[in-house]
Amino acid sequence: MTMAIPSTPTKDAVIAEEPSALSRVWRMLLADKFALCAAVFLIFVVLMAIIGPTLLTDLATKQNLRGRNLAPFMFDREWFMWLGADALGRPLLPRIIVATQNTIMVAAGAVVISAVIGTLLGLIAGFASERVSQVIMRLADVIMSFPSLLVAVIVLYILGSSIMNLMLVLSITRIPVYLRTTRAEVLEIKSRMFVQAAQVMGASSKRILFRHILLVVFPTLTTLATLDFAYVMLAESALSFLGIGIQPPEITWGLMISQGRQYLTNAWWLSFWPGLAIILTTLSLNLLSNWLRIALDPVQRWRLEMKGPKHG
Amino acid sequence: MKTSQLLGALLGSVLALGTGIAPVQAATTDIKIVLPEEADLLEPCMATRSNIGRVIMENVSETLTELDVRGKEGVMPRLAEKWEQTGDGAWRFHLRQGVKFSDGKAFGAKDVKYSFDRIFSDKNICESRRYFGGMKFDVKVVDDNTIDFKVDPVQPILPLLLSLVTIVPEGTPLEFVREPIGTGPYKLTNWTPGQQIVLNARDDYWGKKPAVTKATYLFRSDPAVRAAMVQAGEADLAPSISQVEATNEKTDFSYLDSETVYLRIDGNIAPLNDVRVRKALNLAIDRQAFIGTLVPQDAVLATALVPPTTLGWNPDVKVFPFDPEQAKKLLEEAKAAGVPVDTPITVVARTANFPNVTEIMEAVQAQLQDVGFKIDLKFVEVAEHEVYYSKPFKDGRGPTIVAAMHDNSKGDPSFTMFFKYDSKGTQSGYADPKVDNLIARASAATGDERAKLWSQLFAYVHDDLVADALLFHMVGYSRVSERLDFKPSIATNGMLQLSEIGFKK
Amino acid sequence: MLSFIRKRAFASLISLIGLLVMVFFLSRLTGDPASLFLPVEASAEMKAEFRALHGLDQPLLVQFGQYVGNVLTGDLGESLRKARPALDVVLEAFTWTLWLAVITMTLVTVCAIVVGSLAAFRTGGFFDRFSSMVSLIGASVPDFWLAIVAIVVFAIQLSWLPTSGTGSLSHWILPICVLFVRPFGIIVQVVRGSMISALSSAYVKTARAKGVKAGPIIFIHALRNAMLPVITVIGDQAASLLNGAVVIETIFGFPGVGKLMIDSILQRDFNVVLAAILVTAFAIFLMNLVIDLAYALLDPRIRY
Amino acid sequence: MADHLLEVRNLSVDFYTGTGTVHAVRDISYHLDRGETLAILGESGSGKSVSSSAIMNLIDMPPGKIASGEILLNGKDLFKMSSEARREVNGRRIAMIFQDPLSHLNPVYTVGWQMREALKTHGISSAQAQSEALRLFKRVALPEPEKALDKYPHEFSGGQRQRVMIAMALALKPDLLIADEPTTALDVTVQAEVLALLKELQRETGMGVLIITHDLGVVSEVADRVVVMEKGQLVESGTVREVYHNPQHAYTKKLIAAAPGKGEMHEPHATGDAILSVKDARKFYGGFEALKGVSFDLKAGETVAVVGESGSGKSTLARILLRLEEADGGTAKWKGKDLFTMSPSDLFKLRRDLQMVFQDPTQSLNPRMTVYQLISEAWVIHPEILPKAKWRERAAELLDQVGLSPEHMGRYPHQFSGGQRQRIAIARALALEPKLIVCDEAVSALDVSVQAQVIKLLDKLRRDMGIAFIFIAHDLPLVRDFADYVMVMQKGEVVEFGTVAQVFDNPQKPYTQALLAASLDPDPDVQAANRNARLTHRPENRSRFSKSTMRI
Repeated sequence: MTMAIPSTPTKDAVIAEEPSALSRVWRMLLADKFALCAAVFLIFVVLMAIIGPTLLTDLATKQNLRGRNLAPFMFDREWFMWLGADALGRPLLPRIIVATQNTIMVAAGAVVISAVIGTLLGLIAGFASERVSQVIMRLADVIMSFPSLLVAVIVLYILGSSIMNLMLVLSITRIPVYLRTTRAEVLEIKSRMFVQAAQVMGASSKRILFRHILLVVFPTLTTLATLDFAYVMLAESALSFLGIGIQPPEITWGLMISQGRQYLTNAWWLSFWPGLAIILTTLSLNLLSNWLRIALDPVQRWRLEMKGPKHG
Repeated sequence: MKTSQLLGALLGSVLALGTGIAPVQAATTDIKIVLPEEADLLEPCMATRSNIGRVIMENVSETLTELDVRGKEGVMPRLAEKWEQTGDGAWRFHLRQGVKFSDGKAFGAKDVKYSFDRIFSDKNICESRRYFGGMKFDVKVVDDNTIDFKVDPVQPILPLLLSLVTIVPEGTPLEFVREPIGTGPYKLTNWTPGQQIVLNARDDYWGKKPAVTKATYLFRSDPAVRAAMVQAGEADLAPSISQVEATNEKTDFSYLDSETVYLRIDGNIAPLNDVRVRKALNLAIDRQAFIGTLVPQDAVLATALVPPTTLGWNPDVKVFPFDPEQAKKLLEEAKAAGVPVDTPITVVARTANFPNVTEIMEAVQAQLQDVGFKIDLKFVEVAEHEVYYSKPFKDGRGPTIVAAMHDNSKGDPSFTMFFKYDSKGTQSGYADPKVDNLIARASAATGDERAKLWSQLFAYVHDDLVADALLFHMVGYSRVSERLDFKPSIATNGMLQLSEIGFKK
Repeated sequence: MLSFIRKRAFASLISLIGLLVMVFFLSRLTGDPASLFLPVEASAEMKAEFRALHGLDQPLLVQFGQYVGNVLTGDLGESLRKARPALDVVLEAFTWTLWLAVITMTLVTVCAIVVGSLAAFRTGGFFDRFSSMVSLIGASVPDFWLAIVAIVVFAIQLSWLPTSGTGSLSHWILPICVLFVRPFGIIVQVVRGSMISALSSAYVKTARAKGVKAGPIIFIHALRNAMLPVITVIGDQAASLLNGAVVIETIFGFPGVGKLMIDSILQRDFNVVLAAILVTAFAIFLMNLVIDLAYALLDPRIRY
Repeated sequence: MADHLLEVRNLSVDFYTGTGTVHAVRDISYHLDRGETLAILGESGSGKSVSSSAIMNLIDMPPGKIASGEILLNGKDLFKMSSEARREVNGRRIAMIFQDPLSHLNPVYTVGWQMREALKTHGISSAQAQSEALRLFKRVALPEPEKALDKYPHEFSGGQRQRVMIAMALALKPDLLIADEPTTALDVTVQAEVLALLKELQRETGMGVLIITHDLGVVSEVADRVVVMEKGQLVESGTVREVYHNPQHAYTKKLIAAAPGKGEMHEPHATGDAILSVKDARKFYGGFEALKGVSFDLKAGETVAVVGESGSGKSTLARILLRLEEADGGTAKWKGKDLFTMSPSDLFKLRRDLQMVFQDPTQSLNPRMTVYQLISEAWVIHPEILPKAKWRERAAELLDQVGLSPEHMGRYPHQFSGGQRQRIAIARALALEPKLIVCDEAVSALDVSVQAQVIKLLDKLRRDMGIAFIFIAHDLPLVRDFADYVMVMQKGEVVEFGTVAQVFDNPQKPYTQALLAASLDPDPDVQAANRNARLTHRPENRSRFSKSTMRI
C-alpha cells in the first residue's frame, strides 16, 4: 500500500502526545525556515502598521524642499534618511512605515469583508436548492465580469474616496473567489460521511452548515485569504497607481510607487523602496499561505511536525 | 459580419506586425512627433482642444486670421488677406484667392459662411461655439472673396476670435468628421487609432512650402517615455516632457506655456468670504520656494490669471510676499471679528492635472496649516473636479478651494475674466458689481482703452478683492531632436505648426 | 454535449444581461459626460445641447429601452468622443489585447508546465527550490512596478528595446515579458502541486513497475492527469488578461481594451464601456467553454 | 542456492523522517522458486509491501534507503544493476499487480493504450503490441476484448479491471509476478475468480508468484509457503499448512485466532414484539430499482446481518431506514409509527433511538472536532438527554465503555488508529442511548485482529444494553459469530433469510451457496475442500458474474 513512508509507525500503541497549540505552531514554523522568516516579517509589518503612524507621522510628513529626492544610503545622516527622501524632501523610511497602516488596513479590510460575504453566500449556494444556487452563481458571474476599475470609479465617485470605500471596492471584486471556493467545497463535503453522521444524529441544516462544513472549509479559506491578501495588496496598489485608489495626502505603498514614477530615471529610490515593501510582504504572504496549506491539514501536518527539532 | 470584422482586424494587426519590424529610416524631411494624448477626433471645429489642435490646427485646417505668438504683431492674416470694421460695428473680411482645399475644391466666402453655420448647427457640439456665447451672428457673403460679419453685440476683437474658427469646405457633414479636409499645408493621409496619425505635405498649398514633408504623430502618456523616445531616435519632437526629464541643454527647451495654476476660492462661504482670510491665505504660501523645485525654474509667479503676453497685463500688480507672521495676524484679526477661521477648508485638486500636482498641493497644504488654517486636501478625478469647479455649486457646501489650471494663449483677457470672475461666470466664486462692470466695459472697448480697463480689473481682483490665490504661470519643456530647428512657443500647448519646423543643415 | 453548450450559453446570457443592466445604470450615476467633453467654460446651454444630441436628457429607463432595442439590432451605439461606432472602437482595441493575451498565455503555459513538472519530479531538489522561489517572487511582484523598472532598465538605460507603443515586433517584448511574470509564478506553483500528487499516484507506480522511462512518466502519464486544476487556473489568468491588463497597457501605451476601458470610464464614454464589457465578457464565455471542452478532452471520465 | 528465482537476503529498508529513522523492514530474508507461490502475510504497518517495492525499485530515495541486504533475481543482485537495467527488468522479468486496480490504472488513457505501452516500452512493435494486447485480453477472459481495448478504466467493473492489470502484468511473460493485495477490494465471488485465474496462469507460464496479503483466507487459497511479518520483522515462515496448524510465534497465533467464522453461532433468544418492522421497502434511482420490496422484522436486542455483494442494495436499505434517503415505497414501522413518512419533529425524536456506525471512521468523524466535541454533539442536538454539567463525565464513561482512555477526550480523530476511531464512532452513537444501531460495513476497513476486537465490543454492548443491530457486511464469516439472523441480498432482493445456523449450515438458495463457497477459509485444508466444492458451482457462477458487471 503506502510505500513512500510507512504510515505512522506508532499506530496502535500509543496515541501521539499532544503539545499545546502554540508550541505546536511554533514547532511547525521552525520546520519551514522560509515560513518562519515570512511570519516574523509579517509580524513586524503588522506591528509597524499599528504603531508606525503614531510614532512617525510627524517625521513622515515633514517637508523639506531643499532636501528633495535625497539619495539613499547616506549613513552619516539621521537614520530616517537612510532610504533617501521623496520629492518634497520627506524621508522615505518613515513614510513607508506610516503607509503600512493604510496598505495593510485596506487589504485586511477587503479580505475580511469579501471572505465573510463570499463564504456565507458560498455556504448558501452549496446547501440551498438548485434555484437559489443558480441565482447566486449568476450573481458571482456578473461580479466577476464587472470591470473592477469601473466598480472603483463608481463607488469612489458616488461615495467619495476613502479607505473604507476602497476596502469596499476591493472586497466586492473578490467576493466571487470565496463564493466559488466555498460552494465547491460544500458540494464535496456535503456528501462526506461525517455530514451524514450528523444528520443521523438529528443535526439541523444550520448546525451542519456552520458547525461541520464551515469547520472543514475554514482552513482552505484561511489559506485562500492569506493568498488573497497578497492579491488585494497588489490590486490596491495598482488602483492607487492609476490614480483611482487612495488619494494623497493619505499614503499607501502603491501610491508611493505611483508618485515616484516620474523620478524613476533620476531618483529610482522613490519607487523602488515601496515596491520592495510590497514584494516582501506579498512574498511573505505567499510563503505563509503555502505553509498554512500544510499546517492546517491534519493529514499533511506531520510533514512539518516531524521536521521539528528533536521531537519524541 | 462582426466575426469578419474581428478577423479583418486580426489580419490587419498581423500585417502590421510583419511590416513594422524594422523602422526604415525614411526621408530626412520626415519627422515623428510624440504627443501625450491621442486625438479621439480630428474634427476641425474642435481644433481649439489641444489634443486635436496640435495635429490639425493650421496644419490641416486653417483659420481666417492668426495670432502672432512669437512677435508683437497681434492678429495676422491667414486665409483672410485683410479686414476692416465698417461703420455699424460690422466687420468685412477680404479672403485670399487661389486657395484650394485638399480635396481639390476652391476656397471661397461660401465655405466661410458654411463653416460658421456648421459650428452653430444642432447636429454637433462644436467646441468653438463657446467663444461666441451670447452673440448673434449675421454672416453675409458679399462675393466669392468677401464676407461680412455683423455681430450683436458689437465685437471689437472679432478678428482675434476668427483665429479660432477653422474653415471647412461647404458640404462637410454637420456631424463630427474623423477625416478633416482643409486648406492647410498638410493633409491627413493615415490615422490608425491607438497608434499613429500621419500628415503629408500638400503640393498645391497656397503658401510657402514647409520644410517638413511628412509628420507622424505618436502617442505616449508617460513623459519619461516621450523624452526617452527622442533621445533614442524613435521620435524627433516631444512637445511636452516633464521638467525632471529636461536635462539636456542641446535638445530640451522651456517655454511659457500659457497655463496658469491657481487656487480658485469660493468667496461666498465663511470664512473665505472675509478678505483678511483670503489675504492671509495668499501671504501664507511660499511661492518662491516652489520655483526650481516642484515647479520649473523658468516658471513665473502669477499676478493675473492670464500670462504676461496678454493685452492689459498689469506690471504694477505685485506678487504677495511670503509673510507667515502677517498671515497669522490677519487670521487673528478675522477671528476677533467673529469670522469662523477654524472651519476646516476643503482644498480640491485634480489627479494629474499638472506636473507635480500632488506634491505641490501637499506642500501648499503644509504651508497653510503652518499659519493656522485647517485644510482638508482632497484629490479627485476629472469628473468630480468639474463638479467642484463649475457652477452650479452644491448647496450646503463648506468652504472650498479648488486648485485648477487655466489656459489662455489667445492674447486677450476676455477669454478668461468673464468666466472666472463675473457674477455670471461658470467658475466664478464672486458676485462683485465692480468686477462685473469692469468686465462689461473692457469687453466692449477697443485699443488702449481696452488695455487700460483690463489692467484696472487685474489690479482690483488681485489687490482689493483678493479673489484667489494665483500661483504660477507654468513652463512647458520640449525635447527637440538635434536635427530639427524649432523653438516652442506659448502656443505650443494647443497648436504645433509644422511649417515652423525647419532642419539644421 | 450540445445541450451542455446551450445550458452554458443560457446561463452566460443571463449573467450578461445582469451585467449590462448594472453597468448601464451604475455608470450613469458617475457624472455627466457633457461637462467632461466640453471645456469648463462651456455654457449650460451647450451642455444641454450635448446631452440632447446624445439622448442623455431622456429618463434613464427610456435611454435603457433604446439601448436594448439598438443592441438587439446589433448596434452598440456611437462613442461619445470619437464619433465612431463603439463596437468598432472596441474590436480594434480588443484585437490588440487578444494577441497580447494569446501570446503571453501560450508562453506562460508552456514554460510553467515544463518548469512545474520538472520541479515536481525532484521535489526538494535544487531545481525545485530554485523554481519555487522564482515563481513565488514572480507571483508577488506588482506588475506595474516591474513594468516601469523594465522600461528604465531595458529601454532607457540599455536602449535595447523600445520604451512603449506598438509598431514592430520588438515593441511586444517588454509588455509580454512583464505580463508573463505573475501568471507564470502562479501557474508554476499549481502545476508543481498538481504534478506532485499525480506523480505520487498509484498509476505512476504501475507505470514504473511496467518499466516506463522517466520522460513518458512525467509528461505522458502524470501531466495529463495533473492538467485539470492547471487549466482552471490558466483560464482564470487568461480571463484577467482578456479583460485587459489595464495598468500594463497604460504604461506601455498599448492600445488594448484595458486602456480603452479605463479611458472610457474616466471620460464617461458609456457606449464604449458597455461595448467593451460585452465583447470581453463574450470572449471570456467562449474561453470558458473551450476550457470545459478541454476538461472533457483531457479526462474521459468527464462527459457533458 | 543460486537456483532460487528470487532471493531476498537480510534486507533492511529505512525511511528518514524528522523524528529519526524508521526501520520499515529489518533484516528480512526469503526466497521464491519458479512455479511457486509465496505469500507475505501481515497487517497494516507491518512493512509487508516494502520488500516488494524494493524489488521493483519503487522506493523513493530519499527519504527511503536500502540499509543492508541484497535482492537476487536468478542469482543477480538487483541493487548492483544500473537504474536503466532495473527499468528493463521491471515489466519484462518482474511484473506487479496491485490492490485497487482503479487507481493503479491511468484514468485518462484507454486500457488498450496502457497495454500497448507495457509492450512497446520493452521493444515490441506497435502492430505486434496491438495483436498481443488483444490476445491477452482474450486470455484473461474479458468480455468483448476488441471493444475493451478502447475503453477507459472507469468503464470496467472491479474484477474486470484486475483482469486488465493481470493481462498487462503478464504481457511480457515475466518470471516473477508480485501481487500486492490483489483482491482486497473485490467481492468474494470475484475474488475467488481472480485468484483462480492467477493460479491458472501460473500453471501455464511457470512463473513465481509473490502475493502480499493481510487475509489468511487468500494465503490458504493460493500460497505454497508463507512468511508472516510484524512491525518490519519477519516473525515466521514455512509452508502454509505448517504455519496454520502449528504457529510458533505469538503474533501468528494471534492472527489465526482472530480470523472470524469459528466461534459459536448465536441462537435467537429475543422475545416480544418487533421494534422495527419493514414491509416491502422500495427505492428507485431514476429507472433503476435498487430495492425491490424488502421486508423483515427486528426485535429488541436482536441482530440482523444483511449480507450481499456490491450492488445488492444492502447499503441503500440502511440509508432509507435512517432517512438519509427517502424510500419510494413500503413501510417501516418503528414502535408502530412509519418512519418513512414520519413528520420532521417525530423524526427528530426518532434520531435518538436509531443510530448508525459507518464503514470508514476516518470519514465519518469530522476531522476538525475533538473526541469530546464529537461525542457531546449528540447532547447539543438533543439537550433533553443530559444537562450540560454532566457531559464531560458521561463522555468519559462512554469512552471507557468502548475501551478508550477518557484522557484522550481533547484529541482529534487523526491521532487515533483505525480501530480506535471506530470505537469513537461507536461511543458517539451510544451517546444518544439508541435502541437500534445500524452498522454499515462497520469493521470492513479494519485489520483482522482489530476487527475481532470491535466485534467483541459490539457483542458486549448488545448483551449489556440490549441494543438491536442491523449489521451490514459483504463478508459471511464475519457475520457468523455475531448475528442472530442473516438476510442475504442480491440485486435489491432478499434471496434468503434465516437464523445464522440455518443460513450457514443449510443454505437453500444457490446464490447463498455460492457466496459461502467463495468465501475463503483460513484453514488450508478446509479451503481445499471448499475449492473442490466450488468447482461444481462454476458455470452458474460465471453467468452471475457477467450480469453483475453489467450493472456496476
